[in-house]
Parts: sequence; C-alpha cells; structure tokens
Amino acid sequence: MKKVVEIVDVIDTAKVYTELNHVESGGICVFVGTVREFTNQEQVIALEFETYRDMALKEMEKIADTAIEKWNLNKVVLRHAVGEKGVAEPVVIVGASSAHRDACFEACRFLIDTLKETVPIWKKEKFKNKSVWVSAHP
Amino acid sequence: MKKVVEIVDVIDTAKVYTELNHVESGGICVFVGTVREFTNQEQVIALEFETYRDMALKEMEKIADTAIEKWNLNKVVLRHAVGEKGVAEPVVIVGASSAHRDACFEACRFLIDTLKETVPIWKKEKFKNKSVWVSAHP
Amino acid sequence: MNVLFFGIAKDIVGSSEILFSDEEAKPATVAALKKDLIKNYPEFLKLKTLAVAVNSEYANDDVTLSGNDEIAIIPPVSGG
Amino acid sequence: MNVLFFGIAKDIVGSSEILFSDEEAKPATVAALKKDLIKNYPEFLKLKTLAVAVNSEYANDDVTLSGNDEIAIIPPVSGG
Repeated sequence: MKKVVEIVDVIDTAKVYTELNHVESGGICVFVGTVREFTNQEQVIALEFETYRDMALKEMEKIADTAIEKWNLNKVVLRHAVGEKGVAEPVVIVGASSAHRDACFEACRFLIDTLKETVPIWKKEKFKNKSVWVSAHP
Repeated sequence: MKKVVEIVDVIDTAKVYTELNHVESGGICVFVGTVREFTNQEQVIALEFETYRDMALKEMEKIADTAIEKWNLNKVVLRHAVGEKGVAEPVVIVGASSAHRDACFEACRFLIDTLKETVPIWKKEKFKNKSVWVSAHP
Repeated sequence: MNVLFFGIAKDIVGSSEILFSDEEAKPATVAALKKDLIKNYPEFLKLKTLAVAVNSEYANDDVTLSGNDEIAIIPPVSGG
Repeated sequence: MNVLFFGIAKDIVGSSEILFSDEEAKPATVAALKKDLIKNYPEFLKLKTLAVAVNSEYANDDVTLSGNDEIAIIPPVSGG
C-alpha cells in the first residue's frame, strides 16, 4: 500500500520505518511532532486533540496524493493522534520514502506544513490554571 | 545523553525515536538511508560498507557538535552500519530533536549531507558480475 | 439541516451539533450561515478565521446549502 | 611509520597496511607521501580525490609525518 493515512489514539513511532521501507527507495524522511513542556515560559500539563474525523482523513488523503504525485514517492505515512497527550508524547508522525534524499526531505516538510494548515484537527493547551485553544485568536 | 554517535553492524530503526525524545522538543526529524534495488538501471545485489572506525567516529562527533551548536538541538543521533547490506536494509540513520520544526529539518539535512562528505566510510556496490567502489572515480 | 461544531466553535455555541428543523428559516448559502452564526454568537468575530465545510469539504461563501448536507463550522485548525 | 589503506586504496596497493621500517627512506610530509604513492601506484591518479589522515584527522599537504603517527590513505568517501 502506497499511503497510510490514519487518526489514532496512540502513535507507535517504532513501526513507521517498516511502513515506509521500499526496494526502490534510498531515502526515508520522518517528522514526529511531540508535546513540549513549555510554551512561552508556561508549563504545559497536556494537549487535548479533537478532530472532525471524516473530513480530516479526506484532507490527509489529499495531502498524501499531492506529495506522491509531486515528488514521485514510493510510500507516504500521515498519522495523527487524538485525545489527551502528555509531555514528550508523539502527536503526529509523517514520512516520505523516495529514490533520493532531496525528494523525501522536501515532501516530508510539505506533509507536516500542509497538515497544520488544512486538516481539521484542533488542540487545546492545558496549563495549571487554564486551557487555551491554540491559534484560535489573532 | 545529548548525542548518540555509533558505527554498528545492524541498525535498529525502531529505537531512534526514543533516543531523540525530549521534554523541550516539539519536533523530531529523522532520515534513514536504505539500499535501493536499482542504480542506473543495474540491479544491485548488496552494498558492502567499510570504515576507518576511529576517524569516522571522530568526524561524526564533530558533525553532531556542530549541529547541536548551530540549531540549538536537544538531541542528535548519527548511526552508520558496516558490512554487507541487502536491498531495502537501512545503512544510515540520522536524527535531530528541537523545540520547533524548522531547526530539526535543517539540522537533519545537514547531518546526512555532511556525513556523506566527510566521514571515512566507503561503499562497494555489488552487481551480478562486478563490484564498484562508489564515487571513487570522476 | 445539521451543523457540527468543533474546537472553540463548540465552546462558543455550547454544543457540538445544532439541528435546524424544517420549519425554521434555514440559511441558503455558506455566507448566510456565517452571518446568522455571528449574529447569534458575536464571539465568532474574534476568531482568526472561520471556515465552513459542506459534506466534509471546505466550502466557499457562495456554496448553497440543502437540507441533506452535513455542515461543519471549522475554527482555525491547530493539528500537529 | 604505519600507513593504512581503505576502500579502493586497499585494492590498489593490495594491502590494508604498509609498514615503513626505520631503515627505509620515509616521506617527511603528507605531500611527499602522496607523491611516493602515486609513483609506486599510478592508479591513485585516477581517483576523484586523495586525502590523507594523520592520527585520525584530515591532514593538509604540508603536515609533517613522524614515525609514531598513524597515517591513513582516504580515497573518496561514500557513506550513507
């Protein structure tokens, strides 16, 4: 299967290389987004993710297809977590597998940048005394 | 430990994410180089890697230190395999872990590009009827 | 007509779903829906962006709405 | 003086290590070593690059060599 597009409760980072492995690939580039402990000097207790699942999967499929076409990729993975994630936990993993490394690096950057722009997933930062929907306000 | 620099017989791709995980990191970028089945339409049976180990480890340490300093990384991994590797097997894995994704992408690219330029490791491509030291001749 | 709310939009309206019964005056377009929403919940004006999806695809202001559509209010996304 | 050979350099000289005994005329610098090598093994001229490491660090042509140095011939690297 050329592309893996999923929304899951828990991301297993260990299996992504197996998913991206391909006899015609010389390069695999993977990005993992994780929960940072501090945002603007404030301690984050957890991030809470929610999604409009049907639409999010559709948008993630579009991103995967665009990248496969543009960079002639052999394999693509786009996987996002939902629910509450603690510090250092993975929240998103994207990866691209191609003949040469230029393509997989560029494609991997495109995957995460576009996912953040268009996929209907929302995160709330939970601090000790408040919760904030990220990027909601100017 | 901030950096992992190793030359090994077999690369375990599954553990790199654990090595790069850090509470101050929001982004982890990993590149894996694997053996492609075809080079210029010729079928590759295996790649054979050899190294000048002491010097290679020194050069890999320098690359790690330069990247940590330049991109303010929380963690770095540089790991290369030696010996004979078959099609689709991993031969190198490099990764960078940073607060934001710009830094880990740029650093990861620097790690693999510089490794290929300066680290004394040599690969021989084994075809059905011949073997060729890669990049030896103009 | 069924409208879904996510993220901060859900907090603003206090519900994840609003059903417009057939009797009610239903907005005919995406633009009209946004106008109604902002009128009833001025908090939406404070958001960085406000998008609408019709049948799980982003929809421009001029898209017309029908009773069978699944409509969703998409506040600024923040995945990753 | 101990000189190590790797990759295609090992194939060219047919050995992974050459020991210069004290009696022999030993090259005094990296440049002299390269010159001796090319004289004895003209195949080295065909390589894309030819570098030398002294005590596991890349060394310029003007670096002087002493009997205790570990010297290595570094043909074009191709890791990754």
